[in-house]
Amino acid sequence: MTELRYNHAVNRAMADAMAADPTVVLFGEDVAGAGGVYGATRGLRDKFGADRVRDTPISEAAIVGMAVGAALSGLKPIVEISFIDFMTFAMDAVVNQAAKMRTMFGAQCSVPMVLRTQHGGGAGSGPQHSQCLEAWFAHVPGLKVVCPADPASAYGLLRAAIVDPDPVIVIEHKALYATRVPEPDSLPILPIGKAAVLRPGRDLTIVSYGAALRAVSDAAATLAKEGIETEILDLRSIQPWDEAAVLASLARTHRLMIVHEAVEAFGVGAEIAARMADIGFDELDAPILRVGAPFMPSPVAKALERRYMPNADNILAAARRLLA
Amino acid sequence: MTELRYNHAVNRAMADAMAADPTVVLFGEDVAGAGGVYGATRGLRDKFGADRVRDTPISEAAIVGMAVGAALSGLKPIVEISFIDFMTFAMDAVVNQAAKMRTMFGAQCSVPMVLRTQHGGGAGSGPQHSQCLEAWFAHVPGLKVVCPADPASAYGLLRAAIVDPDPVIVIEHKALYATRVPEPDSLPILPIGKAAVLRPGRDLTIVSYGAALRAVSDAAATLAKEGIETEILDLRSIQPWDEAAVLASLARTHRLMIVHEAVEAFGVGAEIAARMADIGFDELDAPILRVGAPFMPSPVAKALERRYMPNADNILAAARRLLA
Amino acid sequence: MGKTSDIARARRLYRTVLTIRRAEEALAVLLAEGLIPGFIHLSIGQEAVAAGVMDALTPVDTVTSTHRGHGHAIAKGMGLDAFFAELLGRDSGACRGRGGSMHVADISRGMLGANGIVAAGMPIALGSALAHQILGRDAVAVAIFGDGAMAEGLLHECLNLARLWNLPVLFVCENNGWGEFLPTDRQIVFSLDKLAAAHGIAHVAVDGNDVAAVASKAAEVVAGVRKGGGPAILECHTTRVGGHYEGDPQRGRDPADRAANAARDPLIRARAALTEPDAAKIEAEVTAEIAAAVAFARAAPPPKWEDAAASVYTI
Amino acid sequence: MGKTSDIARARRLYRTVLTIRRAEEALAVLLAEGLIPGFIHLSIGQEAVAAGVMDALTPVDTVTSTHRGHGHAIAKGMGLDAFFAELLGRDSGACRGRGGSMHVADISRGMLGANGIVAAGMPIALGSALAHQILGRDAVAVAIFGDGAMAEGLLHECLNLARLWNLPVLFVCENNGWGEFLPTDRQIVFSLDKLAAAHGIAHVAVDGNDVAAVASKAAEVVAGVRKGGGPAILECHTTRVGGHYEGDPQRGRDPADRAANAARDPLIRARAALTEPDAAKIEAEVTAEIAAAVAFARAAPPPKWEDAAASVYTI
Ligand SMILES: Cc1ncc(C[n+]2csc(CCOP(=O)(O)OP(=O)(O)O)c2C)c(N)n1
Ligand SMILES: Cc1ncc(C[n+]2csc(CCOP(=O)(O)OP(=O)(O)O)c2C)c(N)n1
Ligand SMILES: [Mg+2]
Ligand SMILES: [Mg+2]
Repeated sequence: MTELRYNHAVNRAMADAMAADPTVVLFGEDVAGAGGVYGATRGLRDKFGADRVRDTPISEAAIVGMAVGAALSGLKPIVEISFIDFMTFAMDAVVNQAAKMRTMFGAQCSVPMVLRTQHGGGAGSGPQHSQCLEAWFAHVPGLKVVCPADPASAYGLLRAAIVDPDPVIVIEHKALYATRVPEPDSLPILPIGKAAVLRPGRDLTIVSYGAALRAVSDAAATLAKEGIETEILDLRSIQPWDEAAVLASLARTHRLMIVHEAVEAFGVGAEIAARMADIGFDELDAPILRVGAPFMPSPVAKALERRYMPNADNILAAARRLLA
Repeated sequence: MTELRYNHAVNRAMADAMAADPTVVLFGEDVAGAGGVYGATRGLRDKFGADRVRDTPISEAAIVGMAVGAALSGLKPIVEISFIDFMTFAMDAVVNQAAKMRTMFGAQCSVPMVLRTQHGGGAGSGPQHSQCLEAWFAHVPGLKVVCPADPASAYGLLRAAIVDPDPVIVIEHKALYATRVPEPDSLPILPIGKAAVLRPGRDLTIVSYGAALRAVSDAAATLAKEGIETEILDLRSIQPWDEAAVLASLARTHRLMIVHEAVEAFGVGAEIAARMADIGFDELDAPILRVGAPFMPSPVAKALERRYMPNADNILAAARRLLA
Repeated sequence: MGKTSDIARARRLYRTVLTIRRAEEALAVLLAEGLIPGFIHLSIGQEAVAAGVMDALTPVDTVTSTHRGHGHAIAKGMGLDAFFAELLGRDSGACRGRGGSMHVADISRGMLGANGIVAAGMPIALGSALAHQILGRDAVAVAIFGDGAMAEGLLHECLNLARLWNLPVLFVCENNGWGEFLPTDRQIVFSLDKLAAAHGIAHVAVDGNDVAAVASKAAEVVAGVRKGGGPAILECHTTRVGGHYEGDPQRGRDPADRAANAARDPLIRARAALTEPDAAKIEAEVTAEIAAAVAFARAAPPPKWEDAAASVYTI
Repeated sequence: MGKTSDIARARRLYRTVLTIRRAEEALAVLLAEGLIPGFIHLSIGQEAVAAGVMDALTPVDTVTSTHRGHGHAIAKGMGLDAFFAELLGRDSGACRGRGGSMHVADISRGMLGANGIVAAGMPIALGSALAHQILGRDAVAVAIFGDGAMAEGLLHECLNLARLWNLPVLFVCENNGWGEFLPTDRQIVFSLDKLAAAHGIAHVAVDGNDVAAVASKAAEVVAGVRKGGGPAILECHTTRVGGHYEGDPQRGRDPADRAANAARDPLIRARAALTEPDAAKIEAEVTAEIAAAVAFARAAPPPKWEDAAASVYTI
C-alpha cells in the first residue's frame, strides 16, 4: 500500500503549485541544496531550477522582506523559515509590511506570499526551538494562518495558501513530518477558514489543531470506552477560524474544551473561548475549559517536556471537570 | 495648583530610580540629546551623565539584545523603543533571550531589564505607528507587561518595573503623555499584577487598561444617568493580570465587558474573557462581551480612525446588549 | 547628448524639484490648518535626489522609499491630486486615505511605497529586483534609504544578498547628516564607500543637491544595473533643511548648519540651468498645478467607514 | 615567556582541547543511546578556538556563544559533571536540565550561554561589555559567532555600536567554511577583514586549529581590548569535521573536504607540543575525568516537574 508522508505532502503541494504556475518561487535557508531541515523541499531545485528554488544566507529579516517585494512585483514567493522561533527576526516584514500593504495602500495591490514554517515541541529541541507562536500572527489583521494536522491537510492548505492572493502563514509541526496515512484517492485544495469534524460526538466538543490532535484523539478514545462521546474539531485554519463550525458543535454538545500545544495564556484558545462566551453563551451548560502549555518556557529535559505538553491525561482531567 | 503630567511622571520615575541605584542606566534612540520623541527622558543625561544615559544608533535588535547582556552583568538597563511597532525588529532579544534565560539557565540568573515603549492610536500616526501589540508579550512566559493609564500609574508601575528582577515591558500610550492630574501627595511604587477599581458599580463590570479607559469612563457616565452603575477596573498589569480582582467584580455585577484599543481578535480581552468563562462561569448572567479594534490595520484618515478606535458609542451599544 | 535634450532635461528636472518643493510647502500650510492627520516629514533641501534618480527610471522600474518619501512619490509619477488627497486622508487619495504621508504608494507606476519603518523598504526593493530578474523584465529596483538606516542590520543583509544573487537593484542613500534628531556622525562609524568596497559593490557619490549631477550619475549607474552588472550604491550628499518632522523645534541643531544648507539649495541650483523666461513659465505652471491639486484635495470627500474593512483581504 | 611557562601553557591547552574532544565523543555515544534530548552540534575540529581564546580570559571576563557551544562552556570553566548532567537533562545539570546542549551556561564563571539563535549572542556580549565599561570592571566580553552569522544584520549593528561606544568587546569568528548545510562562500560575499577595516576595528586572523597560535593571538588582542583600545575581531580559520548536527548525513559534502580537515586536526597539533609522557599523563587524567562525569550524569536524577514553574520569575 502506498502511503503519504506529511513532509512529502508539503513537498508535493509546492511541486504541483510550481508546475501549475511559473511565478511561484521558493527560497529560504538550505531549502535548495539540502532540501530543508525536515526534507520538505527536497528535489524541488532539481525539478524547477536554481532560479526558482534558492538557498539564502542566514538573513531572516531580509528574506521575508524580499518575499514581500517579490509578491508586489509579480511573483508568488514561498519562503521557508525553518523554525517559527526565528520569525522573531522577521516580524517587521510580516506584520508591518505584508499584512498591512493591501489596506494601507488602499487596495491597490495584494501581497500573494506564503511563509512556511514549523512549530512545536516533543523533540527535546529546547526553549528556543519548540515554541508555538501562531497567536501572534492571528492577532494581526491582514494575515491568514493555517496549521495542518495531517498529510492531506498539509497538501490542501498549502496549495490554498499559494493560490491565495494575500499573505498566508503556514505552520507545520516538527513532530508531524514523519507521520503517514494511506495515499488518498485525491488530494483536494482545502479552503482556508474551514474546520473539519474528525470525530462526531454528542457529549462534549473539543476544538484543537496541529499535533495536539493526537492527544485529543487518545483522550476521546478513553472517554468512548466510558460511553462518553467526544466531538473533535480540527480547526485547520487559525485565522480566519471557523466560528460557525465551532458554534454548531457547541450547539450539539453544550460543552466546550479547546486544546493546543501553545502556551495557554493569551493563546489561540483564548479567542475561541472568548467568542463562544459571547455568541455561544446560551448554548453553554458548563464552563469553557482550555488545555495548553503552562506559563513557562519549554524545558529540554524529557521528563519535563512530557509534562509540559498537553497530553491525554490533562485532557481527560479537563473532560471530567467539564462533564461533572 | 501644581500638576503632574504623564510624561513627567515617567521622567520622574526614571530620575528617582537612577538616583537611588547607580546601576540603573538608560539608552535608546534620541533619549539623551533630544529627550525622547515624547519628552519622557528629557534632562536625564544632564542629571546622570553621558555614561548612564545614551543615545543609540537606529539598531533596535542590537539595543534590546544589549540590554539583556547588560542585565546579566550587573546593570539595570532601561531601554526605550519609541514605538511598539518597532519592536518587530527586536523580538528575538525579548522573547528568545530575556524572557527565557532565567528558566533555561536553571534559575542561575535574573534579567532585570525594563523595556519602555508606547502604543496606540488617535493621533493619525497610521498603520505602522499606532499598533497595540501587548498581547504578543503577554503570551510569552518570562515577561511581565504593564500599561499605565494615568500619571500616578506611569510613575508607580515604572518604578516597580525597574526594581523588578525580571524583564518588564512598560507600554505607555502616545495619547496620554500630555494628560495631567493634580500633583498627588505621594507617588507610591505600585505592585505589578494588581488592578484598581476606578469606579465602583453593581450592574456591570468593564475591565480595561490604558487610554481606552477614557472612553469607558465616558460610557459609564452616560449609563449612570440612566441609573446603571458600571464598575470600572483598570487592569494596569497585563501579565500577570489581576484575575482575583476581575473575578471579585464579576461576582458583584454578574456581567462582564472587556474594552481595549488593541485589535479585538486574539487580543488581551480574549484571555480575560476565556478565563472568566472558566473560573467565573457560575457568576455569569450574560455573555461576556469585548470591545476592541476591528480586524483591519489602523487607517490614517481621521474619519476612519475615529470609528476604528473603541469609543463611548461602541461601549454603550455593548453595554445595552449586556444588560438586555 | 545634444543641446536640445540637455535643455529639455534641465527643464524637466527643475520642474520636478520645484513641484516637490511647492507641494511640501503647501503641506506645511495644510498641516498648520489641521487638515493632515498625524505627523509629516518634509524633504525640503533633498528634492534633487528624488528628481535626479527618478529621471533615470522607466515606469516599469520599481522604487521603495522611506518615511520622507513625498518627493520620491511625486518624482516617480504619482498624480498630484492623488498625492494631496492622500495626505489629507481623503477617499480619492492614492491609498484611499488609509496610508497618509508615510505610505504614499502608486503600484501601477512602480512606486512601492514610502515606509514608516526605517530600512524596511530595502528588502522589498530586493524582492522586486528578484522578480525583475526571474521574470526577465528589463527593469531595475531602487531602494532609497537615509544615512540613519545604515545602523539597521537590514541594510547589511540586503547588500550581501544583492551581491550574492547579482540582483538588479540600486541602493540610493540620501545622506543628509541626520538620523531623526541626532547627527549621523554620532550614530555611524563607517562610510558607505568602504562598506560597498567590502562587498564588491560599486559605489558612486554625488552632490545630492545638484540635480543635473544626480540625474547623470543615476543614469550611468542605473544603466550598469540594467545591463546585469549587479547591485550598485549611489550616495547622495544632501541637506535636510527642516527638522525631523514638520514642527520639530530642532533644539539640538546649530543655526550655522541651517545657514549652510540654505546656501546649497537644490532649487536655486536647478533654476540656474534655465533661462529666466523658461524658469518663470515652469513656475507659473507648477504653481497652478499645485493650487489645483490642493483645491481638489480640500474638496475631496473622506473615506467611508463602511468600505474600510473590505480592503483587508483581496476579494 | 620562560620555558617552564611555555610548557605549562602547552599542557594546559592540550588538556582543554582534549577534554572538549573526549567530552563530545562521549556525547555522540550518549546520543546514540537515546540519553540526550533533542539534537546536538559537535565542535570536533574546532576545539582549539575555544581552548585558545578562553586561555586569554579571567573568570570575570564574559563570553556569549553559539549553537555549537560545548567547547566554549568547558573551556570557560564549566564543571564536567554539570556539563554532562545538563546535556542529559538532569536536575544537577548546569541549567537544571532546562536548557540542554544549546543553552549550556555558567553565569558565575562568565559563560553567558550557548545560544540556539544564530547571532543572538553578539548583542548580549555587547551589553555585558557595556556593564564592564560603566561599572569600571577590569574585564572584557567575548562574542563568539560562526561565519554563517555574518549574514545576520545583528553582526553589523553590533560592530557599529561596539566601535561607536568603544566597548571592551572581542568578536571571535569561528570560520569553518560552513553555515548549517551550505558552504559559506555561497552565503557571504564579503570578508571579515574588509568589513572590520570599514568600521575601523582591528582584525586579526589566525589558524584556528593551532591552539598555541590562537592562545597567543587571543592574549595579544584581549590585552588591547582590556586596556581600553576598543573592540577587535579575531577570525579563527577552523574546520568542522562533522556535519551540522550529530547524525547529519552530510549529503552535499565533498569527501575530500573531510579528508583535508582530518589533516588539520587541532588535537594532533596540540599534542605535538608535548613530550610523550606528558601527553600520556594528561590523556589518562582526562579520560578518567570524562568517565567520572559521564557516570555522574548517567546516575543523576531527572528534574522534578513540581520545581519547574518556580523558576520562571525570580522569587
Ligand atoms: C525601525 C524604526 N526605528 C526608528 C524609527 C523612528 N525614526 C523615523 S525616521 C528616523 C531617522 C532615520 O534616519 P534617516 O533615514 O537618515 O532619516 P532622516 O532623519 O535623515 O530623514 C527614525 C529613528 C522608525 N521609524 N523605524
Ligand atoms: C536566527 C536563526 N536562523 C537559523 C538558524 C538555524 N541554524 C542553526 S546553526 C545555523 C548555521 C549557522 O552558521 P555558523 O554560525 O557558521 O555555524 P556552523 O554551521 O558553522 O556551526 C543555522 C542556519 C538558527 N538557529 N537561528
Ligand atoms: Mg538622514
Ligand atoms: Mg560556520
